[in-house]
Parts: sequence; C-alpha cells; structure tokens
Amino acid sequence: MGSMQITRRGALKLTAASVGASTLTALGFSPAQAQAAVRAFKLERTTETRNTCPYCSVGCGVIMYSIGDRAKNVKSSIIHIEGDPDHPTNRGTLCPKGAALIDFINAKTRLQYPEYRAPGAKEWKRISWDEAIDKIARHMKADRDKNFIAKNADGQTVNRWISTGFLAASATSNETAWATYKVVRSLGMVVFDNQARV
Amino acid sequence: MSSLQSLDLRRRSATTTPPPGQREAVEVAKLIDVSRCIGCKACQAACLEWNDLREEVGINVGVYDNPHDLTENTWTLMRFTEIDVDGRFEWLIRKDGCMHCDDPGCLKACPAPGAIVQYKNGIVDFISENCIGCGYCVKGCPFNIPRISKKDSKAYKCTLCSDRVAVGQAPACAKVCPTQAISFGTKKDMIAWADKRIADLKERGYKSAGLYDPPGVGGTHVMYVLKHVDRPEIYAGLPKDPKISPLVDLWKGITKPLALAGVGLAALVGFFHYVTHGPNEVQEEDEEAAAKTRRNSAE
Amino acid sequence: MTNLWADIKNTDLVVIMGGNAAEAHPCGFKWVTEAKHYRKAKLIVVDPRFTRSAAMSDLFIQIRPGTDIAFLGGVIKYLLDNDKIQKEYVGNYTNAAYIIRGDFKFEDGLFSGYDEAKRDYNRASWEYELSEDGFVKSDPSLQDPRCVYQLMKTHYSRYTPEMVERITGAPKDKFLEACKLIAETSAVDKVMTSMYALGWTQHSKGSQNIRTMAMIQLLLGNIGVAGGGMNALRGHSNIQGLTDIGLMSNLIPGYLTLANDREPDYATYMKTRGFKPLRPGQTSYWQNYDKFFVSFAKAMWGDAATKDNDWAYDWLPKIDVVYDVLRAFELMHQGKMTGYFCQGFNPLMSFPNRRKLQAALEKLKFLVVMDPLATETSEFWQDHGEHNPADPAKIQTEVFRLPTTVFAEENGSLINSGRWLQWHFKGAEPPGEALPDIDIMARLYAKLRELYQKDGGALPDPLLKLTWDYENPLAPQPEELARELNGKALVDVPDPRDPARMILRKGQQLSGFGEYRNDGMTMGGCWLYAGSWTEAGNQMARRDNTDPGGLGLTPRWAWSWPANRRIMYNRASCDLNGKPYNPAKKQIWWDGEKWTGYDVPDFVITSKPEAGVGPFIMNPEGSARLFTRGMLRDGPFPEHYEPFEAPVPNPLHPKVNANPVARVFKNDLEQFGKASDFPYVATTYRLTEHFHFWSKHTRINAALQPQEFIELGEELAKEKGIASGDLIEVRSNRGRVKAVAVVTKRIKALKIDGKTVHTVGIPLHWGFTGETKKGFGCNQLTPYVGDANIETPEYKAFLVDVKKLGTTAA
Amino acid sequence: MADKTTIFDRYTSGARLNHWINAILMICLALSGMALFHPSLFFLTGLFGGGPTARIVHPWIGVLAMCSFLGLFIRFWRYNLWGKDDSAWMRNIKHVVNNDESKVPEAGKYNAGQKLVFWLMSILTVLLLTSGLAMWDSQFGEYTSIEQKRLAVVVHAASAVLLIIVVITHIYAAIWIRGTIRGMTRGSVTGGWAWRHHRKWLREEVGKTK
Repeated sequence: MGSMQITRRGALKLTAASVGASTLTALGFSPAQAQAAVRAFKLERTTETRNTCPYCSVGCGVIMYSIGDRAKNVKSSIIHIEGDPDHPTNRGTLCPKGAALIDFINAKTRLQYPEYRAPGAKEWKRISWDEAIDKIARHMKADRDKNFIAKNADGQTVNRWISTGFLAASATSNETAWATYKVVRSLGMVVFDNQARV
Repeated sequence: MSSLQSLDLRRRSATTTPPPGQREAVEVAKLIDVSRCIGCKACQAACLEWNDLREEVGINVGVYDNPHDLTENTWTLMRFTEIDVDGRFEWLIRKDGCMHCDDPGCLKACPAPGAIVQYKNGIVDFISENCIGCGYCVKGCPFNIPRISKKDSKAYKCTLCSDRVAVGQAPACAKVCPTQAISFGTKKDMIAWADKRIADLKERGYKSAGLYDPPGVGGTHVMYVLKHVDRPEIYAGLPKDPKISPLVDLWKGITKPLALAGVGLAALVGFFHYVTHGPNEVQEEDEEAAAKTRRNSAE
Repeated sequence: MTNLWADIKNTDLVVIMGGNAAEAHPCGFKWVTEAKHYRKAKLIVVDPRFTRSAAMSDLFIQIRPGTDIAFLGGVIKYLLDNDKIQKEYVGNYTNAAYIIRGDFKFEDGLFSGYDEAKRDYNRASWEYELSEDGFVKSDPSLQDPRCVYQLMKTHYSRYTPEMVERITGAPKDKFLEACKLIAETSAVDKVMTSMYALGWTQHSKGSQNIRTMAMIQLLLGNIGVAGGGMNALRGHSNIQGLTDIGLMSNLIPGYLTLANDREPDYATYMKTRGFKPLRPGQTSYWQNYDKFFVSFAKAMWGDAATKDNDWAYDWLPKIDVVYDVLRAFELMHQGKMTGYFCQGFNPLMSFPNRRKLQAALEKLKFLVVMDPLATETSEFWQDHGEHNPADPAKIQTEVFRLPTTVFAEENGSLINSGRWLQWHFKGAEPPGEALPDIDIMARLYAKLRELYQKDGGALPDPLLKLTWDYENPLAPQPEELARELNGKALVDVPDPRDPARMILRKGQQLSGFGEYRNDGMTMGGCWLYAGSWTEAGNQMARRDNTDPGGLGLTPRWAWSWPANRRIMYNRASCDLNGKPYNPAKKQIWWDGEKWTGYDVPDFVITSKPEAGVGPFIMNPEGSARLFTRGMLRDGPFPEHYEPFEAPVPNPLHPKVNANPVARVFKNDLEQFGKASDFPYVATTYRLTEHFHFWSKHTRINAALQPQEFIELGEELAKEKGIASGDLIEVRSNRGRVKAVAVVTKRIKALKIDGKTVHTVGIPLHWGFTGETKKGFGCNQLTPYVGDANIETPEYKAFLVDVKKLGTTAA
Repeated sequence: MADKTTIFDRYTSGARLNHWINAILMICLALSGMALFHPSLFFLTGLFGGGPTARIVHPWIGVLAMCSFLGLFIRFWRYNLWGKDDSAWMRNIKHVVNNDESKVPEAGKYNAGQKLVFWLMSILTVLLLTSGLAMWDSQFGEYTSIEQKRLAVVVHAASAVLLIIVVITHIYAAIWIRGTIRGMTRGSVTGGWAWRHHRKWLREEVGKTK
C-alpha cells in the first residue's frame, strides 16, 4: 500500500507542476522503503530425520527435513536434505549426488505401482500387487519344479536350482539383504549375485 | 533501532536516505581454497537444492563446465582450465559466483530503490521484489555475475545464503564442500585460515600462492586462495585488478546530481529570465506592420 | 577398508591407484586433504588419466590401463633392493621367513602346476614346507633360498625401472620419485595408506592388483596401523553388507562358503574349514567355523536344523561351479535360464557387452525388476532408437516391474566402507503403491509357501520350514531382521564350568560372536554382526562421536564389524612386546595384564606378548601372507599379465600374454579385438557428478553432466582431426558408442615397448531412461571376461577405434 | 484592433498532430527515463505502473517517439538548413534574449535558435536511439558486450539530459515568445507575431499569396 500512496502523491505533483517538474529532486523526495528482510529460513519448524546417503560407501550421515510435525492429519514430505554435522566421516559435508538427494526421492521416473509387460506387448500394463506376486510365484514354482536338481550325475544330493537367478541390490539395507537371502537360499537358488562382483 | 530486518543494512540501492548506522555487525566471508577444490560440483548442487532452483539439462560442448555459464538458476559454477604452469600441468578448477564486493558495482548501478542491498555483515543481496529487471547490475558488476531471468526478467545471483547466515548457518555451498575448499566465518578468521593454507602451499613449492581479496572493489566477502595469485586470469579469467568500470562511475557518480542540477538550472534560468525580462509580446505596431505588408503585397 | 575413512587423516603418504577417490568418494577424500594440511602428507596418484584426485596430488604418474602389477612389482623390487622395509614387522608378522615347497617354481610366465587344457593350475606346490609336527618351517634370517623373502626377491628382480617404463609408460624418473616417497614410510613413525577401488578390481587380474599393494604395505609395516592399511573404497552404500550377508552364488553370511559337489556331508565339509594352526600356539580364528555355521543354520531353519540332520546341511544348495553374473548371462544367452530377478540392479547397463546382454534377456521366460526407478533393464524390450533398438513384438519375455522404496522411506542399516553398520530412519511415505523390498520378498515367500503347501513340488521342506516368525509375516520389520542377524540364545545356556549357572537366558540377544555355539543353543544370521543389536539395544544407531585418543576412531558412533573394531589387525601396530611402534599414534597396547587401548584389540585380550601369538589371527599361521599359498587361482605372487585386449604383447613373457587362468567363454573369445583393428586402449570410469545409472534420474545431477562424452588426448585428437565438442564414434569388436568428444591435456600418449599408445576415456553414466540426454553406455564396448578369482569383468582395459562423425554434437 | 490583425497559417493539422504526439511521447520518455536515472525520481515509475513496467515501456515508447520524430524531421529539415544570416543571428543572440530582435537579421520560418534546437534534437535522438538499442537487454542483449553496454548507458544518460535541457529551452521559448503556442495549437499565427519574430518568413508568405 505504501508504494501506491507514493504513486498517487507523485502523480498529483506531476499534474500540478509544469514540465520543470524534474526539479522535484530538489525536494529530496524518496519513496518509502519496503522492508528488506532476508528470505525466511525455510527449515524453521520442519521435522528432522537422520538417515544415511544411499549412494557410495562413505556412508555420509544426512538429515532429512520434512514438512509437517508428524501430526495425524499431516502427510510428511521431505523438502530438503543436508549433511549431518555430527557425523564423524562427512562432518556435514556431502558430494554433488548427496547434495541432490531430494531429486532422487522425487525423481519423475520413480515407479508408482506394479506393472506387467506381456509377451510381445509394446506397453506396460498396470497390475495389482496381488496379481504381480501371484504370477511371479507361479512362474517360479513351475520352473523350480521342472528344473530343480536334487542330485548330480554322481547321485550325490546337491539340491540346487540354476534356471532362475537373482541379482541382489547393493543399496538395500542389511535387513532387506537378510530377508532376501533367506528366501533365495531356501529355494536352493545358486545363480545369485550382487554388485560386489562388478 | 526498531527494524523488521533480520540483518542490518549498510547500503541500499537507489536510496537517498541512509540506513540506520549505529549498530555494528561482524563481517563475514567465504573463503574458496582453489588448491583444495576437487571440482566435484557439490557446491553447485547444494546451491540449486537449497535455493529451490533447477537448471535446464543442457548438452555437453566438449568441456566439464555444465552449464557453460552462470545463469539465473546457476548462481555458482565450477570452471575448469587445463594449463601448463611453469612446466607443470595443472587442472585449475574455480568456483565462480558473486564475490560480494565491499564496494559493490551492482548496487551502485542499480536504479531500483532497495533492489540491491548490502548488509552490515558484507553480504550483497538482491531483493527480487524491488528488482525492475533493467540489467544495470550486470553492467555494474566487475566480475560479470548477475543474470537476468528469462522467466520473470529479474536479476539473480548468489545471496551468500543470506537466509542461512541470518540464522547463524553457513551458506549451503560452504557447508556441503567435501574437502573444505570452501570455508565460511568472519572475514578476519577467513584471512587467518587463508594464511595457513598459503604457508602450506608455499612449502609445497607454490611460491606465488596468495589470497585474492581485490582492493579495487574494497575487498570482497568471497575470497580465493590461489596457487598463482600473481596470475588470477589463468583461473578461467578471474580479473587481475577488478574495479567498478569508470563508465559506471561516470554515470552513477557525481555526474548524476550534476545532470539533474543542469536540468533544474535550465528551468530556473528560463523562470528567472521570464521574471526579469517578461514575456516577449506582439505589439500593435507589429500587427499593423504585418497588415501593411500584406496590403502592399496585394496591390 | 582395513581402516576407516576418518583415519586417513593420520597418514603421511596417500597413494591413490586403482581408484579416484576425489571423484567417486569426495566426502571420504576430505580426509586426504586433512592429512595434507595438518600432517603435511603427500599424495601420489597413479592412473591412466589425470583425474580430479590427480588435480590434488603432489605427484601424478600416468600409466597404461592394466599395468598396475608391473608398476607395483617395480616398487617391491625397489624396496627389497634398497632394504626399505620394516624389518621387524616383516620378519615377525609376515610369512617372509617361511620355507616354500621345493617343487614350487615360476618360469616363462607360468607358475608350477599349469594345465593348459583346463586353463587352471594344480596348486599343490604353492605351499609351505611342513616339518614333522605339522608346523611350517621357517628361516628367521631370511637367507634360505626357498624362503618367501628370497623367492619374492627373485620373482620381482625382473621388474626393473626400465621394464616398468616399457610396460606401463611411466617415466623412469617419476617412477623412482614415487618409489622414494613410498620407501620413506618403512620407518616406524611414517605410514602410507592405499586407497583403491574398481580401478584395480575390474581387470582379468583384479585380485592380484590389490595383493601387490597389500604386499608392499606389509613390507612397509603399514597394515594394522592408524593411517595405513589397504583401503578398498567400496562402490555402493551397502555392497559391504550384501557381501557380508553372503548374497553371492557361493556364500553363507560372514564369509562362510557353500559346500560343493565333492562335499556330500557336513563332516567332509568341515574337514577343509577347520583351519588347524600352522604355527605353534596360533589363534587361527576360523577354528570357530562350525559355531558360525550351526548358528546360521539355526537362524534359517530353527528347530528343523538339528545335529541329526547335520544342521540341515542338505537344504543348502551345493555348487558345481560359481554362478557369477557373467556365467548367469552366458547361461541366459544359451537359453538355459527361465527367470531372472533384478533387485535394485540394472544389468543391461552395468555388465559388459550390452549386445549379448540384450540377446540374453530376450531369451528369458520372465524377468522381475524391483527398483525405485525406471531402469533400462526393465525396458530392454522397448525400442529407443539407436540407443536401444528392439522389436517388442518379437520379444516374448514377460516383465514384471515392482516399485520399491528408497532410503528415505524405510528404517534399516547400511555398512560403509569402514565396516560401520549405521542405522537410518524413515522420513516419509513412499510414492504411490511402492513397497519396501522386504515386504516384496515376504509377499513372494508367503505366496510360494502357500503354493507348495497346497500342491507340493520339488523339495518343499527348506521353504516350508524356513524360520519366518515375524509379527507380520507379510511385512517383517527391519528391527526384527536386525535382531536375527545379531543372533540370540535359543535356550538357557549353562556355564560349562558350572552347569547350574546360566551364562545366557533363552531369547537373550548375543553380545558378540564369542557367544556363538556349535551345539544349536544359539542362532545368528551373520556372526560378523554379533554385537550390533545386543540386550543394550540397537548399537548401530549410536550417535556419540567422542574420539578418545584423537585418531578419529569414534568407537561409540554406530557399530563396526567385527566386534566394533575400527582398525583391523591393530595388534600389528605394536612391537613384539606389545608397545606401540609409534607412540604418537597409540591405538592399543599391552598394559601388563591385558590388551587395551582406544580401539577394540584384534587379539585375544589376555594373550601375553611373550606367548608369541601372531597378529593375523584369522590365518592359521598367525602371520600375513606375502606368498598366498593356493588362496588365489592365478599365482601365489602377483605377476604382470596383459589385459585380454592389449596393444602390445606382454614384454615379460610374450607367450603367456594374458592371465592364463581367467575364464573365457567360447563366443566371447571370438569377440576379442586385435590391436591392428582397434589400436587404442580404452578405459571406463565414473564421474563425480553421477552415481552409476541412478543419478541421471535426478534433475540436479542430470544438469551437472547432461550428456554422454568421451575423453581423448590432444595428440590423438589432432591425428584424427577431432575438436572438443565434435561428435565421434568409438567402436570395439562388440559395439559402438556415439558421443561428444572432450579433447584434453589430461590424457597423454604413452610410449609402450617402443610403440606410441593412446588412451581413450569413456565415462559410464548415460542410458535411455532418466533426465539426461540419451546415451549408449560404455558397456556397448567392454569385454566379457572376468578376474581369474572373482570374475569381476575387465571394464578397465580394452581396445577400441575412434572415428570423427561430425563437427557439431547432437 | 481585431480588424487590424492578419492571420497566417504556420502548421498544417498533420504537422501539429505529429508534433504533439512527439511531445507527449517525449514527456513520457523523460518521466520514465528520469525515474530510472535518479533515485529521487524513482517514484515517477508509479505513473507507468511501477518499476518493472516503466522499464518495459520506456524503450517501446522510445521506438514510437523515434518514428514520430522521423516524421517531424522529414517535414521540417529543409527549413532548418543553416544560412549566413543564422550565424549573424547567433552572434547577436543576447539582443534576442533581451527581447530586442531589431538588432538581429530578419528570421525566416525558423530563426537560428530554433534551428539549433532542431539539430540538437536530431543528433541527440540518434544518439539515444543507438545507445538505447545497445542497452535494450530483453531484445538485443546478446549483440553487445558488457563494456559496450556500459558506454551506451553513459551516452544514453548524457544525451537524455542534454535533450531535456534542449526541450526545456524549446518549451520556455514558446511560453516566453507570446503568440507562439497558437501556431502549434490552432496552426496559425498573427501577422504581428510573424512580423516581430519571423519577418522574412512573413514576406515570403505574403509573396506567395500575390
């Protein structure tokens, strides 16, 4: 509003004055100053969660800042991530990947729901979790029952399954790894590997 | 004393009334130690992330610099130079961005009141609400830093994370830097730290290592430790002795009030002439003479 | 890493070779810059390119890709010739004095026992000479011509500075400058650290690259010492954990191994894993193998694993060969695989010879991709023009794509390179219907169990009797799994000396692997993690960063395996009497009664120094191995072999050019290119702006390095008329990449065995999904051959040709 | 007296329209330009809807003004060619200032002072145009270097100030010399005015009607 008033006042002066209005400068006239407060600190009252950068093996500590205070009616959404200054390795620093972690979480190409591509199909088809799990399990069982090697050529018990393989992630947690290991090994799978090899 | 500002002002663009000056603040500075910079661009990423900016995905034009210049989104940019210095190959990597001059050319050139401010701590900040997008700051800057947005026609550049500094945090780039090539603190502390770094570099054989804090702009609040401070230009064209252009001084200095005075004077001269000599009015004789001339001609 | 990231600050010399820490691990590299500033440490970088690490170095030496052993072998020769070794350490803590069998020899590039038809060695002769009491013979004077020290001296006598220059291209004077700096750290108060990564592993002799440096570190007395060690900078955030937990063809958690076809029962299996001490009084910690195995079996099958069924020995698969990824895709390519799961893994981009991978995936009946991102692998059947030509109508593979959570959306632990298990917490819900991998595996397991319960099928028992007693069987909580990994008592465990007293109560979390038992009274998924979740709670979530001793060990931050030990082999930092070699950097010491200090001693803490127990307690001999016996397939001493595609014949032994025991599949052999057709050496690598094929999906990183490019030196560019920014094509015998040329001074032409050799650098990050410009990916070009021991593909050295396509890049 | 008064046409309606369009545009330019020139006048941007719009419209008004000025130039340039009498007029300008034109040569359609104003306006306009284009970043930003832009700003400012002074002179002269303004408003002047200030022109006009 302040500047509006100024404008009107300025306009009045202008109409009153002749072309020599440029001499207004002599009045030392100066518009009211809009307050130049710096941008508000965007993390104020956000919720902090400690995490570990999922990229390389330095294992930098990060702090994730999310909107909302975990109240029931508020959906948390992470708006910013920066280095954890207490972490003994990274001491608050991050690399260009870690500094941009927020864009990994919010990547346009993040998958949202299970999809299925039928033989010869040109497109993905969205399916339910139940359908996906059911189909995959049936595929696995059919192959395992058909190709499971209980004994080798010498008649020795080997109980291995080599016609379906599993490539495990290297950024999943130990707990995921353990759950995966239990399922994969109990099936007798040996075509089993992770990123350590490459 | 009363002020809503979270940081006190030292200067305000295009403003004839001085800001309150009684309170004193500690000057801050960011020190960029080029000898420890690995060019990882973490600072660039953190800057985009913190300031909620996203750069266009461009193309590679045959160098590591991406984007290829500062933009309205990229307020800091790693510039890479491959060069043989004194017979030794060096890959010089410099983080480019606003130097936060003590005597800021952008602020001097800015015609919009309060669009550019300098806080007492030395940070030069663009207050976008007040920016009219004229681009005078670009012309005023001795380091070619500000960029005008294609989207909103406002000028943008590094704020030294004034929002973070105001609450006692370091700028995003300084905090993120993995190798402490960027440090942040009071200017005094940064100069002391630079001295230590320079001593280390000299021990390692870089005889002309030194601090870049150019006096031509009154010193800066972003300083560099360079291995070759005698040749700053080899670091992707860092100016050797930056100064506000004399042309900018010419148009923004004393000539400005003088020019206005000239205009006023012209008007005054007219007014006084009128008062002393009065109007030059057509007399009856003139009309008669004119009529006579016409009649003569008609005959 | 034998040490930890922050410990790098304690070093006097950093050697970055086979890695590029500044670029791939910037926040870890911080500690190099700290060492440089505060300890005046020097940094040597040896690499085929002047990298971002090199930009920080005091000495940079460019070598030809794939010649690291030649360089390091030369260093060993220098150290031995100039007697720049830590003699006391070498004499007492390594096997330098041990006598090797008389029939061991090395001739014309081959060790004794080579079988050309099998491309394998009979490694029987690579062994210690044992005396009648079953212990290794030794000569403490190191004079016996059959002792390891002397054999090593002979072996590396060929690696003269001139030979190093001929093979690697490193100028002799610079090489000697590096040797001199390295040799200085043989002093007890000086230490060097080796930081390496995939630049060493991704070769047909990757394991041996690392071993050569390990030998140097042992000669210098730098293992077990703060600021020293062999520091493998692991690539991914939890690659360490995945390997610890044994998610590999032949592993059981904690580096136990699956039985093979020749081990029909548990007793036979244990025979080769008992590890009887080879020197008197040694710890030989693997003697506890059975405790770890049995507790693991109990974690898997609980009550169903009993002494009577050999702890369910038969339910674990036996392997005939190792089914590593190269073999998996070879089998797939042969049409022998039905299904394949990719959990957070993008093999189409990550593995070598993409054309072969594409053809292999087309032959699958079904492919399951679990990933947070739309990977190329999941879309291999889609036509993406020249970046992924495909005809979906002809591809019969069924593909399932299952959305998973990312780090921010789950609790759990990741293990960093310094072996720290760090717990993280969920901060937000996943997008859409994405689920944690754990839930997906649990749902899959539940469905399979249901099907087998209903219909029966091949060997259902291991599946049906698997312990799955989680509160919600469809969504086990990470905390439940973590407690299981740590292990607990299954019954009240009595004190053997006083059976009335219970040392463990039923259900009690174990406090360390010392409590693991071989009688079925305890269970534990991974013995190495014992201590991570004790009765005192989740040790991985600890956040006390105090640093007693000032070495950066921070023992109360998170938890590190084994037993929260921060620097492995730390007993070796003390002399025979238990006094720290370098009092300025005390880690542990003998206080007259026990071992104590700032770190957890890597030793039996009551073992008196005068008992003479060696510091390398995992080895039956108690000492570290300069000579590896039969542990590695390709030789007890590292030897320089050329990459499978090399520009020159091996200058040391032209007849044995490349690694003689590296496995090569038949059709891959045919795809190797010749130097006459592909004259330039290529190497592939990561850039700091990107993380493999993930960060091209993130907008900020995509902008920082938007488009695929290829680096070549000014000399080669000039020869080919290529300028920076031109569009060029690089071809190998397996494929091609079109990309923008970056012409640089950072890669120089080398003189190799009298021939000019150019190096071409190919960064790896671009593909056909994500935010960046589309790219081909370097693995269109790379060869399908792996390391002789662990089958890591030879991504780092192969041959290509270069052609200019146009002046403006697309 | 009225019957004695003779009337002479001085400006056609087209010329008048052209002049006043130009005058209005020039005033707008001066106001928006001055607003950006000195902080004390920044409030003038309010007339144009605020700083950014003032910044946006100023160069576009400039373009229009240039077009209209071109019209004036084409109309009047040949009446403003300098003659010998003009130099003599200039030398004796102090008499004119003292309201005594009898001591200077008879003026044609324009006296030397007016011609000077015309040529100054023309030259300054060209300078303003070229320097203005050079600093018009949103349209032609990439065609000039920063150093060239800096020079352009100085030239633009200096030219503008001079032009404003010239315009003030022009306006004051119109106020001071009574009877002038009707030439530009009604298009005609009285014979007396012409006799007094532009006698030569009067004679020419009279001659034409013969």
